[in-house]
Amino acid sequence: MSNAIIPLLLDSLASAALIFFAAVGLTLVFSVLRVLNVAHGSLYSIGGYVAASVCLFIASRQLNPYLSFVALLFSAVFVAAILGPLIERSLVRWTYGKSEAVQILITFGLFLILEDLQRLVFGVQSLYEDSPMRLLGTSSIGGVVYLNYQILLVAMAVLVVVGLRLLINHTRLGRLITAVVTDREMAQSIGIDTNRIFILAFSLGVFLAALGGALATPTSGIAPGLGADTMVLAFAVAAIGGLGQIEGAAVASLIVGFARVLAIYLVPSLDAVAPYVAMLAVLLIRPYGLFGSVTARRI
Amino acid sequence: MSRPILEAKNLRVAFNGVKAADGASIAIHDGEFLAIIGPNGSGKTTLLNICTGYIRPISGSVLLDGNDITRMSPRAIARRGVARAFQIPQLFSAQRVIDNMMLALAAKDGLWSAIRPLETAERRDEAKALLELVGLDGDTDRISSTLPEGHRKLLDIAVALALKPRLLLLDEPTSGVSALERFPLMEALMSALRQRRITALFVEHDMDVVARYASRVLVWNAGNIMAEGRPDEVFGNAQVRERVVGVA
Amino acid sequence: MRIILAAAAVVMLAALAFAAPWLQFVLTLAIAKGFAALGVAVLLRAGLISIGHAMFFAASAYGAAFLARAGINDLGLLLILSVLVSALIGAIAGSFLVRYRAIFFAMLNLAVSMVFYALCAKLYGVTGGTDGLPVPIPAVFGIVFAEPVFKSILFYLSLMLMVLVGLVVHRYLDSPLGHALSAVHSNEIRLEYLGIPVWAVLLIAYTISAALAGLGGAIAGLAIGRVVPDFAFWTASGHLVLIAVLGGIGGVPGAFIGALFLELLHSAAVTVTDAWNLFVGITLIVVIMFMPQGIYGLFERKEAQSS
Amino acid sequence: MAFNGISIVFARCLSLLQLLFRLDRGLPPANRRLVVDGLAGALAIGLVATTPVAAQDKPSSVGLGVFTFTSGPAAAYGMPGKNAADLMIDEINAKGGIGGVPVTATYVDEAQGAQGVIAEYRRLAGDAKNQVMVAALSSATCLALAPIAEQLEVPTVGWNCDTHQLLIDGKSKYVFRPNGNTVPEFIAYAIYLLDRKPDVKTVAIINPDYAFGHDAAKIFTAALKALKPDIEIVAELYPKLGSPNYQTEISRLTTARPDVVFSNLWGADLENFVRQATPRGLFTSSQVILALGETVLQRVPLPDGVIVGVLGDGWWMSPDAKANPETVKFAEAYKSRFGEYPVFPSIKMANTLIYVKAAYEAAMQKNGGKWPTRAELADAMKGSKVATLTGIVQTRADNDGLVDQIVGVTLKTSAQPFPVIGDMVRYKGDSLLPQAGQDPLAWISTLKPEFAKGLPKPGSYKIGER
Repeated sequence: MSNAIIPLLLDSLASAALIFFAAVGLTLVFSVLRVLNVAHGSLYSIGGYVAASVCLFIASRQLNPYLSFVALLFSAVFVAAILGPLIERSLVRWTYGKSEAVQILITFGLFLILEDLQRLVFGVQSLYEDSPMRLLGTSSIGGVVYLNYQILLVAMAVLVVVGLRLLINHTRLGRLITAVVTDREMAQSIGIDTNRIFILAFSLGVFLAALGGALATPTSGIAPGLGADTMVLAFAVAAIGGLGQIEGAAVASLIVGFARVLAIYLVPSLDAVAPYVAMLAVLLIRPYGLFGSVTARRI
Repeated sequence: MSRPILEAKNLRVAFNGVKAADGASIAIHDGEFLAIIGPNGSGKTTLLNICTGYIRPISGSVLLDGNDITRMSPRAIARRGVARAFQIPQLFSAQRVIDNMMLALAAKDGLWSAIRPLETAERRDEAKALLELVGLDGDTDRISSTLPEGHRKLLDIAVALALKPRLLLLDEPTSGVSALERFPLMEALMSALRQRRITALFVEHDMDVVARYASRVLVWNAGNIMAEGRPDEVFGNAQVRERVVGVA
Repeated sequence: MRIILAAAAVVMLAALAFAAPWLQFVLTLAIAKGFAALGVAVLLRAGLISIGHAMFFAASAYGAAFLARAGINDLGLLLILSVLVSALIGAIAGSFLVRYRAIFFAMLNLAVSMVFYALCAKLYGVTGGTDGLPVPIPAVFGIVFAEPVFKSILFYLSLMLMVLVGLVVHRYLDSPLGHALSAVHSNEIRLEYLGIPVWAVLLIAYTISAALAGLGGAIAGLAIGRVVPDFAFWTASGHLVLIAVLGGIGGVPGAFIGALFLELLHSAAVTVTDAWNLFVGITLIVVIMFMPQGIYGLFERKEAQSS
Repeated sequence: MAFNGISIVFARCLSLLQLLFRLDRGLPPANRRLVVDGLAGALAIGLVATTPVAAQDKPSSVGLGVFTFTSGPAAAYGMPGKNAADLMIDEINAKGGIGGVPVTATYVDEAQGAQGVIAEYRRLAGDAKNQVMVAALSSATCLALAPIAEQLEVPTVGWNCDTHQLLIDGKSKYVFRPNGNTVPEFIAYAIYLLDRKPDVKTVAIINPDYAFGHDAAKIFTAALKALKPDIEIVAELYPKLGSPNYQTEISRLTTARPDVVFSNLWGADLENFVRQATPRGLFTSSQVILALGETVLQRVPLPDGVIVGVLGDGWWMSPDAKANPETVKFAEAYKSRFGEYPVFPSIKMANTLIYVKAAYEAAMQKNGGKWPTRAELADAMKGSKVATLTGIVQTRADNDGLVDQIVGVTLKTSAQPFPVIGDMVRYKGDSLLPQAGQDPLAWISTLKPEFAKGLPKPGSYKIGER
């Protein structure tokens, strides 16, 4: 088993990177809007569908295959630019300040709508387009051949963590977001256009979800049902890290990735159980997650 | 003097470095109407929170009938006969006024029946009687969130009374109640307390109310007791006049 | 008036199944889901949203499958025992879950149910994995009936249980415990200060709601003849909440009305398009935004106006 | 008349309601036709429920409920089956249908989960027109439907349904499988592997996590251990059916360094696995067996030397198939209509429809030309021997089918742009199956290494032999 330690760690990283994008988007939206978006997984799969469709188009027209890398990124931007403001303005905004039950149900309704829209737009057969993965080739690490694309995914995940941190700590938009997160009324009273911040933050969350879906397509197939599976996994990660915690989502992705990979290496029959056991264990001890905090009620 | 019902000893508690109690001790005896006055933010509500188990002091202890209740939950303390009315009324706002009352009555004796209805003729009569006492008998079937603030306050007190407590803690019972209704309310309340042999501790800002109804007054300032005694004694204290009464 | 309406509805259901026997299966499932949605609605009264109640639905159906395998072959016994199984699981899970509120309660229910789902799906040797387990046809008072007869018995039994259990739950919600449950939603601090143990009030409610979901699950398992892990998937839990909210959580009939309403909606949607989820989603959003009392609320309001 | 009209409308309304209640992930039925077909059926049920199905007049059409995956990852396997059904039914109807009655099919999507499938089955069975069900693809669906088929007494023919658990109790009256089952299918791979690579020591398995995957692993392992006791299973992975990503599993398989990787993944899962495993060198570091590999030959580039087969004899390019003009015609028609050649699920479906048609004809011959009842159809299927597009299917007393098993390795040829199967062997159907009623795993464990000696060898199945 000792020869498996390096692959085990690398696989955990790769597995963590795959789920991180969806989870960090979910957590970001929650931290700014205080809304748990149950339809987040669908945005992930829509990102995947759009990216795969565009890449398949590129392949079918025999265009420069490197264009497909651009297409992956562009698909996520495209999805975010259209669906982000649309969903925020039409549905999510209505739920601000309402109870969690209402927020969960409204976004669950959205989830049902988006799942069917995907079927109508992209069909029900599974899609697969792996040209970006093949272009990058492979590397042999610790006796196991890995796709360079997997390494790229890990790098992208790190980039997103760093990028989000820089955005929040060192830009004007970031400071505005922080102000809104800290005290919404106060932010409003000093003249911050909170509606604009909400649209931007929600769209950023959509972008991250769609990016996750788009980046996953070259190494995984897309089929109906992906959104539901992704949702609950992203949710597990976000909850473990603490809803609203960006670094928490990163660490939690690693935990979930590691738990799942460890299960596949040691007790393969428990691979699908591992992420949820991790979630349950963390939540029972710290219901607000590893990095989250809870504010006491005042009379 | 009789044995104290409730005794708080050497309380220390602080929020974010601000001391709400700094080694103070108080006691309330059977049959007393103890008023606590003091400037805003001096920790009067915190004192009630400690006495009812809502928060725990850094050090010190709270005794009920000589038994330590410092680490007990508000629920356990309530079940030992201590009821509380709040500065901001704590009601079941989606429920009717009468249901608020009947649930309080049921909490005292009949909560664990899952099959028999909450509303019984007996409970309804008892609830009505208490509502009449505070002057809410015209509002029994209103949803409590639709009551005006002053009436919500009255309902909150009636709910506390429904628990048939031995000791009632009232947090500014007359705030939010219109000046016209203030004294009739206090009269009704005092007669109910006397009739039901309820000891009461109340935090109050209205010095006229304090002067008229308190059997003893305690001046709370910056986590310490500044003065203590009969109303006329305390209001005679120059320091109190300047620092507390003037402010209030 | 309300009683007459309810009685008429029950008679209509019975007649409907008699006129179109194949509809029996659908109606049986509708009632089964109605029970589970009622369980969810009980908790919603306390402001607690559980995205995990399909777990109890599934647990009871699995319970029936295991009990049948263990040789228990009587409909009544199977129903009672499998409901007890889910109530027991509900009591155990509830004893730590009811400490949490709002989003944390929702998350933990989801987490527990997903662990359950994953275990059912992955423990192939025990649960049959994603293939699930068969729930064979049990005897009724010692008599083994042919399949169609048994399904009719099951349907009319479910209908009867709907009325009986509905009445019991109605009484429960009107009892001090039931009022205390709604009070959790409006003011927990006051409840504490009334000396009411919120924890116990919620645990009882949680156990009742698990038992209700379990009753639904057992009926569904027997009607379908098979239990699969998908019974417990999170979207199934979401659908239960959806039914409860569509129907209106204000009264016991809401859950069953919600189920019926979904049927009608589907019949309308399916003639136009395959995408009935789209319609369900839109309807859910519209109901929440514009009819916060659910469909049952419409009846209630009408009655208030006419009286 | 007016009453009739009203009841039709009423029945239509009702029939629409019934798809609603399902606790699965809410996949809607993929086919609207299914609903429309249900309308007429719904009314009929009301009538049929009171009148027992007796010897009947010829109906206006022969209805078939056809269950397959038309959405989701499994549709990559299910759609070729549906395509073949469409084509075969057209061919049957072009020749006058069955006994002069045209055939129509109602397709049910198995992706909606057990609950929805069962509801559909009940609805279709309620319509007297649908005398036979062609159900189903997935072993899970078949296991769920079998008891209902027996209860409702509807002849139900598994067109794919490999799991040996389906008919193991030998009591089945109405459930038939004119196919091989998992026992001969996976023993065949063990024998072929040991013939080709006698010095195999370590084997890793990656199968889908349900009856089909677990059964196959058990049978393949048991057969290997019986025939070569020193073989070691170094890893057994069961990813969930429909998993999109196998990267971790591939790493795990690689680190185990097995001589052989065996898999019966199928549908889009198999495509995904192959696409992800190929660049990561799994096919070069281990001998890979893809039990359902033939289905992806035309879609993903498989390297040479992968052991693949067709779980039966249904390869459109086998020597027997090439020798049958019907088969050649079918394959070409399929290619021109659907853009690729039939894969073995297509052939399985086509063969199943031939089997059903044969049952109708045999039943009518037996009862003197009257239209057969369901019971008569089931009777006709029992013990039947039917010539299919690719061989002969014989139905045993336990309703299980005997078909030959073809196994080979991938091979690039100049004739086709995709790899074909070379170095083939064709095992006789009855040579790899225990007697009816015998516990298959117990039987496998009694096998001795000598067992394989009497069987044909790789490369023995060539054009002009047999």
